[in-house]
Amino acid sequence: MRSRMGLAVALVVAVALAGLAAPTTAAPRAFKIAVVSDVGGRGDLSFNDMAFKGGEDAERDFGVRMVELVSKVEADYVPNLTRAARDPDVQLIVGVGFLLSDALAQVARRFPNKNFVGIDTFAQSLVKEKFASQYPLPNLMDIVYEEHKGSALVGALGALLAAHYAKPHIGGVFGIEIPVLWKFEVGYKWGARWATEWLAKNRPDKAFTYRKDFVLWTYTGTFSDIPKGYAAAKAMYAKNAVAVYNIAGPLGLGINQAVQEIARSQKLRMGPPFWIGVDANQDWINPGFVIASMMKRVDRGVYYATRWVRDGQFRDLVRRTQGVVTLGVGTRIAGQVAEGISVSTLDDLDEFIRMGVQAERLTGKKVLPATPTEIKSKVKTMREAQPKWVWDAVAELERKIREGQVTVPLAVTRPDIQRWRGELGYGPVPLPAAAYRAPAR
Amino acid sequence: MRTSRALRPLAESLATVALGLVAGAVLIWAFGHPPGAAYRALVLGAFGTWEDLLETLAFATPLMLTALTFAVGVRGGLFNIGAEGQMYLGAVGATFVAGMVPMPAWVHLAAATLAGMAAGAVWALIPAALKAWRGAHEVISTIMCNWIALHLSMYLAINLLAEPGRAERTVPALPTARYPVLSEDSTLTAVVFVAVGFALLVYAYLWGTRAGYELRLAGENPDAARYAGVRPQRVVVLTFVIGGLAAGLAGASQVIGRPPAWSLYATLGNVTTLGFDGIGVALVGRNHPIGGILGAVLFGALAQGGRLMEYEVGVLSELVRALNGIIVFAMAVPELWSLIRRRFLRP
Amino acid sequence: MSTVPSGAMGRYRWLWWLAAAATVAATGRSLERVGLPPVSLVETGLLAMTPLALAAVGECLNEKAGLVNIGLEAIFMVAATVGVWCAELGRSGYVGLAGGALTGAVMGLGLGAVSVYGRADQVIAGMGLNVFALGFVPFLLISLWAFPGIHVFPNELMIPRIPTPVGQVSPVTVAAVLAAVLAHLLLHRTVLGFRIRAVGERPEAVDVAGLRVDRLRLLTATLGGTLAGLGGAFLPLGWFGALVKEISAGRGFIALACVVFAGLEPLVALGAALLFGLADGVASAVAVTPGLKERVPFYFVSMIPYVVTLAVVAVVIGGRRFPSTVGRPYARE
Amino acid sequence: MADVVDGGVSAPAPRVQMRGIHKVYPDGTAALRGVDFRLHPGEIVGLLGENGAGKSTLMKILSGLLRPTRGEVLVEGHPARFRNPSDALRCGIGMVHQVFTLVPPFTALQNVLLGQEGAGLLRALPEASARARVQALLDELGLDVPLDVPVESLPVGVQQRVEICKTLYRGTSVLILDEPTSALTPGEADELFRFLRRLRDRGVGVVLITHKLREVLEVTDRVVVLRQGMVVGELSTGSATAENLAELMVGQVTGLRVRRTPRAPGQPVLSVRGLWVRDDQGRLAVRDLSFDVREGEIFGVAGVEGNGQSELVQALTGLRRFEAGEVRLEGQAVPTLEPLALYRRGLAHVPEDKARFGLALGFDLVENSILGRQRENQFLRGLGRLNRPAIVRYARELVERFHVVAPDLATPVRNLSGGNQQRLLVGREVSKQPKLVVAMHPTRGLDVASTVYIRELLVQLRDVGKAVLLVSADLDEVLELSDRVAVMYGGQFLAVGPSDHFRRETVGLLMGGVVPTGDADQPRAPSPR
Repeated sequence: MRSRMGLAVALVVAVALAGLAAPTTAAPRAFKIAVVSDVGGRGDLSFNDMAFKGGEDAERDFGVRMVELVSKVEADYVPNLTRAARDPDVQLIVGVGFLLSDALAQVARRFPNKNFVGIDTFAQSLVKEKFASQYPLPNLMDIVYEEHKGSALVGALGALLAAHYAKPHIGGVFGIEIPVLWKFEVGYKWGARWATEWLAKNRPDKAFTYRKDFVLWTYTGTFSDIPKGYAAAKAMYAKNAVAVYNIAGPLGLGINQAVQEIARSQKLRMGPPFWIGVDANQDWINPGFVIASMMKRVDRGVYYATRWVRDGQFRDLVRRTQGVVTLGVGTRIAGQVAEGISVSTLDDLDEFIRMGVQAERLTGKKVLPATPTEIKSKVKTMREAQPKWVWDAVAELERKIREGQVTVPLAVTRPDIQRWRGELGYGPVPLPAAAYRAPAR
Repeated sequence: MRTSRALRPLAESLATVALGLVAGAVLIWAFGHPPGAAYRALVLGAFGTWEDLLETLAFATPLMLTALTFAVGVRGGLFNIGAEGQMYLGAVGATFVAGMVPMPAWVHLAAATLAGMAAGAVWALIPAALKAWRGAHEVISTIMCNWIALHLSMYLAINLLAEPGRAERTVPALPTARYPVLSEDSTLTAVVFVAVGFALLVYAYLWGTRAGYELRLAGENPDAARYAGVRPQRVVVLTFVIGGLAAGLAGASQVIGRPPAWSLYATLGNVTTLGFDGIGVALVGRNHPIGGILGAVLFGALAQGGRLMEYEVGVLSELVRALNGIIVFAMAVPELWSLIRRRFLRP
Repeated sequence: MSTVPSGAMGRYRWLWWLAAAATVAATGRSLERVGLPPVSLVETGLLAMTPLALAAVGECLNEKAGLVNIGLEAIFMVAATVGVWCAELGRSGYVGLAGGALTGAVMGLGLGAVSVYGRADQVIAGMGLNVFALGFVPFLLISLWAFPGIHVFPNELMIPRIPTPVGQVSPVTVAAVLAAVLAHLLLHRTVLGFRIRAVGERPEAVDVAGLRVDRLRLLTATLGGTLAGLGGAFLPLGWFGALVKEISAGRGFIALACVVFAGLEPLVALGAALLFGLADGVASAVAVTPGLKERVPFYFVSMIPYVVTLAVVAVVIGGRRFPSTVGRPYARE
Repeated sequence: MADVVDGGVSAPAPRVQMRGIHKVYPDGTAALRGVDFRLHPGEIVGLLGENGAGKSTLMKILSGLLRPTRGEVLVEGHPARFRNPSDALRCGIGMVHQVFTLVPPFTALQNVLLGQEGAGLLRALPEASARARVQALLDELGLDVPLDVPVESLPVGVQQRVEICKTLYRGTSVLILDEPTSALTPGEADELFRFLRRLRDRGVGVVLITHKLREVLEVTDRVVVLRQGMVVGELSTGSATAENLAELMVGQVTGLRVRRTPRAPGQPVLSVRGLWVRDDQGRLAVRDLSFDVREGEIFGVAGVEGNGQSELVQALTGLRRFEAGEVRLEGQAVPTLEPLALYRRGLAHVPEDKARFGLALGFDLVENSILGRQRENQFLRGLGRLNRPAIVRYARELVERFHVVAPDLATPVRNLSGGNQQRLLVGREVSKQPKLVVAMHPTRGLDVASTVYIRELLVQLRDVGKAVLLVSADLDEVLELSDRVAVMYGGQFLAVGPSDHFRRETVGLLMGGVVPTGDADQPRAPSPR
């Protein structure tokens, strides 16, 4: 009996020791950045993936090394940030997503020598709330985006397409109702209304009045359950929406699914119906049916932050901004242009196709739905099939936002959102039987 | 003779874990990573420094409790795989009291803890009642209850416990209802003592009291239990309630005993799968409360150590979960060890 | 002594069917009134039914033979992933379905083998499989496509749907219905089914009759795994159009619920799958329909399958009408 | 010592032969240690031995259900390796097990057909065409079996016929029967024996596994006696007597008889009036029973198993609800489903199946010693805690007083022999200082020494004035120990009276439901519902 016991113990010990005995390679001192994802993890095709892309860009341009830490559960946030901070080579730790706000505030206080960046976070305001004496933490920066402006641009694009194709609606599929998404919602609706005003002035033949049910929208309460994106989008397309805006990460695949179904049954090679991508350039997912993407350049945030740390500007910047940096349309940081919001263009596409090609090379498996040239030509054909005045109008809005001629409303608080819903869409929502009465056009 | 009888299960558990590690090594190797370096990082990441050790214990805390749920079930003759759902409700109960009912400092902490435990126990009463009075098989009813609990808890988290402006999580526990953090270097709080204490209490109860004796008797031999005047219904309810208390405490521990959020995520992300992992922990711990504590430390170490493995060697820490599965799978095969004994260990 | 297994509702089965039909009709009407399109609901319902039905029908056979596989969720997840991989290799969704079915077969066979030869505790082994899949699938995803968590495959690989009066119907859905009918016939009209029922009730009888208990059980385990695997591969290839790591999202357990609900009768299981599939469709629709979702919490609609199963377990059956040896390994002596 | 038949001097080649069979079970038990066995066509061989002698194991090897660790099986002189029962069936060897291997919800016809369906796997079950063949076989054999009723609703005797028919339908020419009469009435057993003789005359070789000497002498042609996994004797039945067979079987004939001195009984301790009890299936198993058990007497209940004894005992010991009637213990009404209340009032219960009811096999001796007594104050401390030192002391006392052989107190009782398990159990019950002892099959499956010990213990209890209710399927045990005897059939007592008023043959008839003529005009069998 003793020998059996001994054997079992020996087995465990042997396995453990085999690990310990492995040689340690003394890595040369390097400038490392660590990117810690939220539970959405890598592969959401938008938010987290963009952050990692930013890290890769920084690797390429600044010669830094990126380490990735993917969080599987919420309990991983603090240990992951800590793990990264304890690596002596790591100088910048990026936490991706507002879910990491609490963890960033806590860990940044414990490692005053390391620099921390949160994407979409509100860590500094948590510091202010809980540890007022330390506010603002000199080593912590929240990077936020002007999503409302980008949403306004795609809202306008959608409304203009609706005018062109004589469709009664555009749609928006949202994730969990968190304040960040209010920015998207209000911006999107506002942009659509701006477009109706533009049409009245410039293309009276296509003009229509903005109705409060023009934008079909719904919060699905999830950022992961694809079938809900499908169900939501399907209902919207059934009501003849010309385009549906994806503000729910992977649920875009569900939207795509709904579009695909229509395309197949009607043998379409190109929209309408369209959908609108978010965060990353998602035009390549289904070329010909993704009219454009509202790009929230999380990658730029990571990229800039790395540069600021490398150039020694980081803490100075934190001091001057109280630790909150906004990237948006026409924004400038420390005298330099640092934008983070735009509508996807044909040129952006290359960058993202390159990502796919790289993944294909790495794995030897198919990642892209078609060859890069095919994708590119399909997207190009689709874009060119839309009238020029549509694109011109969007460009005009962008210019006006840039120059400050118009102000896109920003909804941050509940009163904000209620007021704007009252104006642009439904406050308290009536039963859909009434809401979706056949539009009189 | 006596010692060897006691040590044999331990040896088998360790051997199973070793088997799991070997299988994991094969997987790591098959996907192009060096297994030696990976396991070195795994061990160092779990026990390498004081902080790592504390973090390991933080991950182990809820597991020793959900393991207790399963273990007590088996001791009472039941397959209670409902720790998952009972834990959700426990987290909801604790959040409610901790976040929305102000109280004086220590009272609040105790009340929130007890509320979590009570909620877990109440939820466990559903399968208990179905088993005791309708004879419904507890595997099916606990699975169903788990999923009902998932949706119910998400609903409650989003509607009843919502904090304005923070839709991703519920209201946080008020500072009066938080377990003191043991070290700023980790997320370990004093709740670990409560967990260990509860496990020891259950151990003392099962082996040191008349009611515990009757519970184990009913699990070992239901007919003999009836012969000894034990009411099967009572034991079923008692077993489920103890399991529910443990699972409820596990849920509570993740809200009022785990910084920095001190709240329940709307997706229940900070409690999900802890209940299922508890089954593996219980099995490795041979359905014994003390064994469960050890098993929990082991699984906690895998969870914490996987981080360094991923960080340094690039082996996805998801593999650790796959490892857990292999271990559970291997533990399910009683013949495995008699087979191995006969084939390879025969003197 | 165990009573003769009959459908979930015993001899008043027709009454239940009537009630179910009435409920469906009434639901359809009221859905229309609140603004949910019934046709599209039926469409989604059928899609959601398909994997449930496939897995449930297979599991009915499996449990009739005395085995329990609560690792259906794991089979769904792994088969979905491997299925997509096969589809890309073979450049056809059907190859993917075959690959998924094969994966399921292997997993079912594995679980069957440890149950039959290792006398494993089937519940624990099944749970182990589930935990394993939870970690292995994300691991596999990144290993196969270097893109963790999610994979979008080319659209040509999707199994095309056939237009019908009730909307677009996948051929796999047809296959699922066919599988249920065939399983019913197999179980009640053939020698093999006769033996399967016998081995679940009294393996000793089968053994001394000179038949192989192990082979019969391995056969049903494999058959069950195959169907579940087909259902798993259907998730991405016939329904979602993409692969995500949580693709199954508890559907394996709903399939299990169908089996319990149906009292191991494949045809009833098909009905249960349809019911639960519709509930799934309604839940999704309710969740995304403004005006409705504020009033009817989606979470409660999502609970329907589980609550119904719990009620069935509690009210109708107690625990009686399963083959007397379900979940127990057979060993001579 | 009887003359041993010389192995096959002039006989033709045996139908089957087993040579040097060893069997070691995975847990290390050596069940068979070099057994030789042979069987010729047209003979009935009795395989005699105590429980655990290896009879069933040997025949399971012959029927392909088990594989021998060592040794060989020859069929018609050729070596044969059976991997499973179908291999054995192919050689014409079939076995009817003690526990029937019928599929309960299937009909008799379906059960016979299982494995013999003929057609392809995906064809329909050929019930119609097979029915004629099965019916023909039944007619030929002279067996009466309803073919279309689920076997679970058939009486045990008929189920056995289905089993036999099932085996013979497969063309079996070697039929092995494992303890076939254990659940039969004497009448049914006689019918079975007549049937077996008919089979023998048709050239079928029959092996009858039994531990009942009477059966062996009555029906077999040759006897093989096994003891502790070895053949200890082989004789032709003609030269065998009950005495020499018994000696071979148990090794030595020592004080099997228990001395019992006459003693005048006292007051009734247990009074039963008009008791009705249902079984698990809801059938009335005990019908209108009334009797008393008095101080200082052993009241024995004889009967074939399954005639309501289990239900009666369970009702009396608080384990089963009764439908109607009244049970009084020392004049006070007995509550149902309150075993502990009964223990407190002086009941001790030696249950029918010790492994199932009386012991928790995974628990050690200490914990088993308080099973059922766990609520007594002497074993408890405050807050419902167990008083471990007191319990250990008590367990040690039991072990010493009742001669339980165990390595130590921490040994799981699973590792004890059946005799030692029963000593512990009986010791525990007796040490409760009971007023009434209810014992069911107290010596079943025990070695001779333990049997004698426990029987003596029961008589001692009676001698010190306890009331003892003894229920046993062992007729000799009942007749030997009891002061008064009741014969139970169909849930009723067909006869009650002082034990010396009963002749063995009379009791046998009564057990079969036949009331011997005398006061009544003709034998009558009360018809169970």
